[in-house]
Amino acid sequence: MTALLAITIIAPLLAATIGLGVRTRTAVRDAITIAGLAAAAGSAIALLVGVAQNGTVVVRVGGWNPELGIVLVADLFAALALPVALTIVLVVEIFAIGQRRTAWGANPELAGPLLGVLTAGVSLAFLTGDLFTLFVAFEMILVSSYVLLTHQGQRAQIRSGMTYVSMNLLASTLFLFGLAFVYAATGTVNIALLAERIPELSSGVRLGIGAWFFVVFGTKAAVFPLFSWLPDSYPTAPTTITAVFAGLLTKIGIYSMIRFHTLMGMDELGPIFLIVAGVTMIVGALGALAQSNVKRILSFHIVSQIGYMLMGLGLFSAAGTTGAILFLIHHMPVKTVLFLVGGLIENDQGTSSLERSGGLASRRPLIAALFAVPAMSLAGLPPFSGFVAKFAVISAGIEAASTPIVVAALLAGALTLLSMTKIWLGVFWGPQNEDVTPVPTAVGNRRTMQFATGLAVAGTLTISVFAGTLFDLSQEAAENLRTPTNYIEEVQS
Amino acid sequence: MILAHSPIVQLGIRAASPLAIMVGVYLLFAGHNNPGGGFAAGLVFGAVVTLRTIAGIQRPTHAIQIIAAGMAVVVLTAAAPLLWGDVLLDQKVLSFKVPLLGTIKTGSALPFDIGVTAIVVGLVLSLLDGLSATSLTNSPAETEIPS
Amino acid sequence: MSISLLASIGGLTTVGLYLITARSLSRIILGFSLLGHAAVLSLLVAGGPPAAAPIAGGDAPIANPLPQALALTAIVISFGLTLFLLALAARQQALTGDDLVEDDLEDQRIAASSNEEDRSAAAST
Amino acid sequence: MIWVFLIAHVAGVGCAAVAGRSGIRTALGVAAIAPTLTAMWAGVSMASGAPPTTSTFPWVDGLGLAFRFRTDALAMMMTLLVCGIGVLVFVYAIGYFAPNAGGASRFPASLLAFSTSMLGLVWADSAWTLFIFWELTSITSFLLVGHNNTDAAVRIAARRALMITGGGGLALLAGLLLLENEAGTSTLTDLTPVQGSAANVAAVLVLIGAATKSAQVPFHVWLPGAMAAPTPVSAYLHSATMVKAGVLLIAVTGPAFTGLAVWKAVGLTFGIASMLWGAVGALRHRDAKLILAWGTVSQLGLLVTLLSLGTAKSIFAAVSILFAHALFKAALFAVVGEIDIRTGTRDITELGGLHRTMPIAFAVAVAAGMSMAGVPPLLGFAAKEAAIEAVLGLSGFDAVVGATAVIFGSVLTVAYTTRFLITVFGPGPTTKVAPRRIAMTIPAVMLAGAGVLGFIAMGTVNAIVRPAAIELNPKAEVYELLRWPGITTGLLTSLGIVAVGLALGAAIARRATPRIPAPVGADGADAAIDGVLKFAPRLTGRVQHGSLPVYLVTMAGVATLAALPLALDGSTDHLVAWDHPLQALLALVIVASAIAGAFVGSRLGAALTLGAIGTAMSGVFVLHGAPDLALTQLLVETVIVVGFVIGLGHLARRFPEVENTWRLTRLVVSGLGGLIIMAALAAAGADPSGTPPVGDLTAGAVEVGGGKNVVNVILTDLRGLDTLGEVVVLAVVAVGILALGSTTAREEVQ
Repeated sequence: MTALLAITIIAPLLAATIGLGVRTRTAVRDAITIAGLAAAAGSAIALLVGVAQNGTVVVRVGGWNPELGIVLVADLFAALALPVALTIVLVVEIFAIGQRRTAWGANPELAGPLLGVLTAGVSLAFLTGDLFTLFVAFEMILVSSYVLLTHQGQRAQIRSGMTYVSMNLLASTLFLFGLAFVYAATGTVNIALLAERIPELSSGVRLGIGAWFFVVFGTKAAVFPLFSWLPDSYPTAPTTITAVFAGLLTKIGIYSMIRFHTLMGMDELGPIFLIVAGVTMIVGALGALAQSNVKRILSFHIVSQIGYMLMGLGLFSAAGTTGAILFLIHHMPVKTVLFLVGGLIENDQGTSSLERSGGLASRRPLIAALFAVPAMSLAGLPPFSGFVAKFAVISAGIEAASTPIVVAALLAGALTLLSMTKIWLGVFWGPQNEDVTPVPTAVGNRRTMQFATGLAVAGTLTISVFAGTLFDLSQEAAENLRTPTNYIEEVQS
Repeated sequence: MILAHSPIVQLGIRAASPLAIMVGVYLLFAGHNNPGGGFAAGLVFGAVVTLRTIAGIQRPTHAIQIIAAGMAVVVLTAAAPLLWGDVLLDQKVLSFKVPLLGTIKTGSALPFDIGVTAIVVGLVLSLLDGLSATSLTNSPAETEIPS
Repeated sequence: MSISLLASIGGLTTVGLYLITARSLSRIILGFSLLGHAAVLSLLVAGGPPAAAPIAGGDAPIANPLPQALALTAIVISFGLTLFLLALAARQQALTGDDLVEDDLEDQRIAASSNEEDRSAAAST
Repeated sequence: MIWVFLIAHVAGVGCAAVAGRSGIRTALGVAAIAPTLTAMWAGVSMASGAPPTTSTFPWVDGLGLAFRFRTDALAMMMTLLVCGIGVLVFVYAIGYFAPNAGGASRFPASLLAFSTSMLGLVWADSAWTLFIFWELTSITSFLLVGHNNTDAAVRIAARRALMITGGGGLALLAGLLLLENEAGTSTLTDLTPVQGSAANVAAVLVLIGAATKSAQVPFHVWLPGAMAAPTPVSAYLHSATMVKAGVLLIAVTGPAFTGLAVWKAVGLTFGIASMLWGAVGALRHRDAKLILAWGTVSQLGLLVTLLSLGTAKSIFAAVSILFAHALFKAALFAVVGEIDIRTGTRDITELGGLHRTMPIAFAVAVAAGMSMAGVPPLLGFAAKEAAIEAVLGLSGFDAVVGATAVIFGSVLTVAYTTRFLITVFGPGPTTKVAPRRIAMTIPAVMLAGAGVLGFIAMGTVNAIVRPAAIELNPKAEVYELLRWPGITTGLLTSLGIVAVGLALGAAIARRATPRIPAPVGADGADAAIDGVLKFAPRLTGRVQHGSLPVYLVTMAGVATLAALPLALDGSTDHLVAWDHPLQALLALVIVASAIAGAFVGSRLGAALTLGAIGTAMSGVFVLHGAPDLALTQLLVETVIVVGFVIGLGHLARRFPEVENTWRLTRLVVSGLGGLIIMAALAAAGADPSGTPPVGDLTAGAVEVGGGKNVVNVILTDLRGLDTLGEVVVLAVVAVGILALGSTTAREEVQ
């Protein structure tokens, strides 16, 4: 079991290393990248099975006790999120192999290795039981995302890259300050020890630390008013890169928040979380409505949906946390698929602008179907996973009698539906725009890309079908997080 | 640039290089017991490379290969204990005698540090290459694009 | 805790924040360097008062080595990111001949379109 | 059994999509198979009196989400309608569409998908099962309404329908959640009366949900627009099935809510307003299809009124009318569709004399229209008679409001029916007609014939309707539909209604309808949607303005706020001026250099201040007992300064002059940020709740790590994972720098 944790980090890293070495030999590089990612994903699935049956797995890296060294902790929460995230990267890598070259054509050989590093960072972020290692994992993820976003050197990418890098760099600096606060106040950066020591602090220090990390993780998660980097940067990158970003990056932020703020017992911050959650979901959804480009609409929806996860967390109840976890699991693949479909649309008609597209449903019914399923899921329509997730969060809100946030959630749901309709009417219905001669933005094997997208859609459907099991697991994970003594004991034993 | 292709400067740098490299090697090996370590060593090597590049003695090439090699060493050192069933990054301490340096007690920390050094050197090389340091050393007449 | 160090942290942070909100990318890089210094100093300060260097075997009590290790990692990472920002600035300069941060065009288009509507609405009433 | 038929339906959707390759008619034929089988099963099991069954398929147990179905009398009656009429509509569509019509894969599959959703809805025994299929009917009907989506008006109509029913779905979601909380169950047949303020909110939300689906005023505005759909869709969705979903919802949640005053008040308001306004709409319009659509609004209003009254008899009447309405309204739509196809118009001012040229259609229209108007000898008469009896049997306020509204509404119904029949089929310029399409005629005849047959075989109808009503209210068992009620007040009232209505209808029919009435409400709904679409960029333009400095200032400001509780909690006992006098000096150098760096105008100067700060930092590190940090800091600083010089060497010596209108804001935010960081750090360290294990670290480093430099052992061993991550970051940075550089180099070559 313990080796599985290591493999999820080491395998993609090793694949990235070898991939970097052989980067010009396409077939070898792709094979190695796929193998590394598949090994990681496979281990993550095995880990989930193991953790679900036998409970938390703790690895003391280098054999040091938690007081001195770093521990990796695969509790149920981590074990749930990890396979979903890693499978997504694997699927996107398949799509990327199909999409051989983008219109700009620069440096496609770097994408695979960089994805490998990003994946290793994601695994580390999910598994680490150490706040400083979380910082390092964030940096691994971020730096690969910086390079992925900008390495083709287009003007729009550099412009958005500067926004993206600068905001995240400031957030990283704030993270370091936060670590200094935490270390000054408790003398440790181990999460389990922190869960023990932070509640003993005076309330001002405790809540200040909580609020500070809310800002740090909130920037990564793109909550209001710290989300501005996201809609500016995501649409400028090539499809495959945006798809991974969309699926994973913000979710790491929200994941860290769920872990940190529940384990540290920051319940008093609940009202602030809920206000931010409400504004985030509404502003994000309105932002989506304002856009006229598929990728930008989808980018703003990430923001909006983060609001739901934050709402689940902000309720600080067992049901709410469960909802947040379930929403997280559902949202990762759905968002990725939507961006992949966005890529298919773009490839087909040479643009993802609504004004310049139309009539795709009759011309490419497969793309329409591939879009419809995740879109309905995103809008929270039954019987898809998005419905279950939203249902869980809203019913937790009703249980907690938090009327304003429930109303906001319902309103945001309506706005989401409207903007999905906007895409549908603009891209799939209506007359085909005759002026536009499709200039594919990417060259490659359409079948491979469609296969990967189809695979991802099937994945989201699987999540819908097994929503019951996932809910039960999420519930157990939430209960674990809400009783920190379990976590503390497991790490220290 | 002032330094560019000046024979005296080149000579000076050529002469100083081995010395600086020895300092780097010392830092690398001493790091476990005294201030130093792989990162500092890498930066010292990097400084040598920088000077040599700016002086036009060498070109900053093979950055990616060096980085890939460094990463391979680091990752494999970290992962090796998994092969014999230990946890990630588990240490193996060895001690052996080396002429000149005396008894060296070291372990898997050493290859790990060597990998770090390689990556840092690679980074400096890529900085010189990517920011086209070489173009600074050329005289303006050579780089000027005819308009 | 030493007020001198706290003041250095405060000063570095203030100037750092001021610089990163500038338009010139070289200023922004400078700002992030200063912020990085401030963060590293914070980690060090958080670890306790000065003492002898943490080399085992001496008699004097040694300084807390952990924040030093953390600070070292932080220095290295912010070093790397500063270099990357430099490369971005160089690329921006190759593209535009300058290193000024540009505003997002699509955002401005949307803001402008809604302003236009306001104006036309005002004109029609 | 339920599962067999549901799966058959789902499989049918796939088969129909595939069969679309051989033309739309084949696909429609394939799609009709599953409904045929299901209708037959429903008929047989009702005839054989099979006992009701339930069937559950778990989904998300933790949330109470499950697929729970039941086959009680109400469900079976609805099955008969959904599948029976469904089959006829598929046949009708075979005639309606040209053999080479587009969307051959899309339309039949979507129609069957809708039928499947509707079936799930009527079988649902759990509020959540009902809700799931409820939403599915919204989606599938969106696809059907938007069938001819190259037309912009169609797209707008489809969007309007989806947004209104989808919005209602959200209200329903909240309402059902509250209901489940209050009632303690989501099983519909187990619902017991609920009380309290949450129950009242739930009641209103459920009614809003029902009103959006069943096109109740003011949510009715999507229904006339939905007539943009092909006529088979209108005949099926907008008369017989989907719009009945709301009515069904009110019926099945009634047992929980009937005791609440607000339920009755809101329900009656919706019902009566819709009944009357719908009838007025039907009298105003001149598009035959729209007349029927508005008539549907009116009829649904009647149903909601009767259900809201909540007596056993009114519920019985509602169920009866629901049954009769499905038959006659589908028949009328079928006729209008046939007229549309054969004459090329649906405008009643252009139509006339069709009784000669389209005799069968005329017969169907008369039979169905009379049923709608409640004229004997037709099923509609018996059902309407039950309604009149029900409202006349009320007492008090209910009686006044209920009876007046229902009677008045019925008069208007007779009137618009009369107007419809006279203007379309009566005297006038004889419209040219195309040949008959037999596939369209047969279903129409069968639907109208069912109304006649229902009157003759009243026993059979009673056997279907009565048990269904009993499911909703056990007291309904004393009632039945009568062919001849005897000379009662009810009958006399009915006769009076018919007489007045005929006269009114005939009078209005003679008046010309010169202009097309404005679509009151629909444009309002669209304006609301457009308003949101316009507001969105306005708000977004403010929030997401695309300027990095503003984003960063915002972020710094938010962080400052976040640290406030920390900073306010400070104690100063543990503070000393300096640990070493040199420290103070170095601090001074650092701060002074930093400030100089902020204001120096030349790039080289800025780089030099950076170097000075780095050196001073090294000094601080040395004082602090951190030689490793000092060494690293110096080396790093060198590389960065070199990088600065070579990277930005091409730039002008001085920073560009940039318009700087908000320097003060920046200064204030930065200053506060710096202060708060200081204060927060001081506060955090004031009273630590734990101590760092310095001794253990040292011992561990020497004994296990095998090194004396504890920091180095930590980096390579204890926290080797961090170092691993750190060097990976460096490697990626290097890759990124190379990639950016090579892009520039390539461009220069070009």
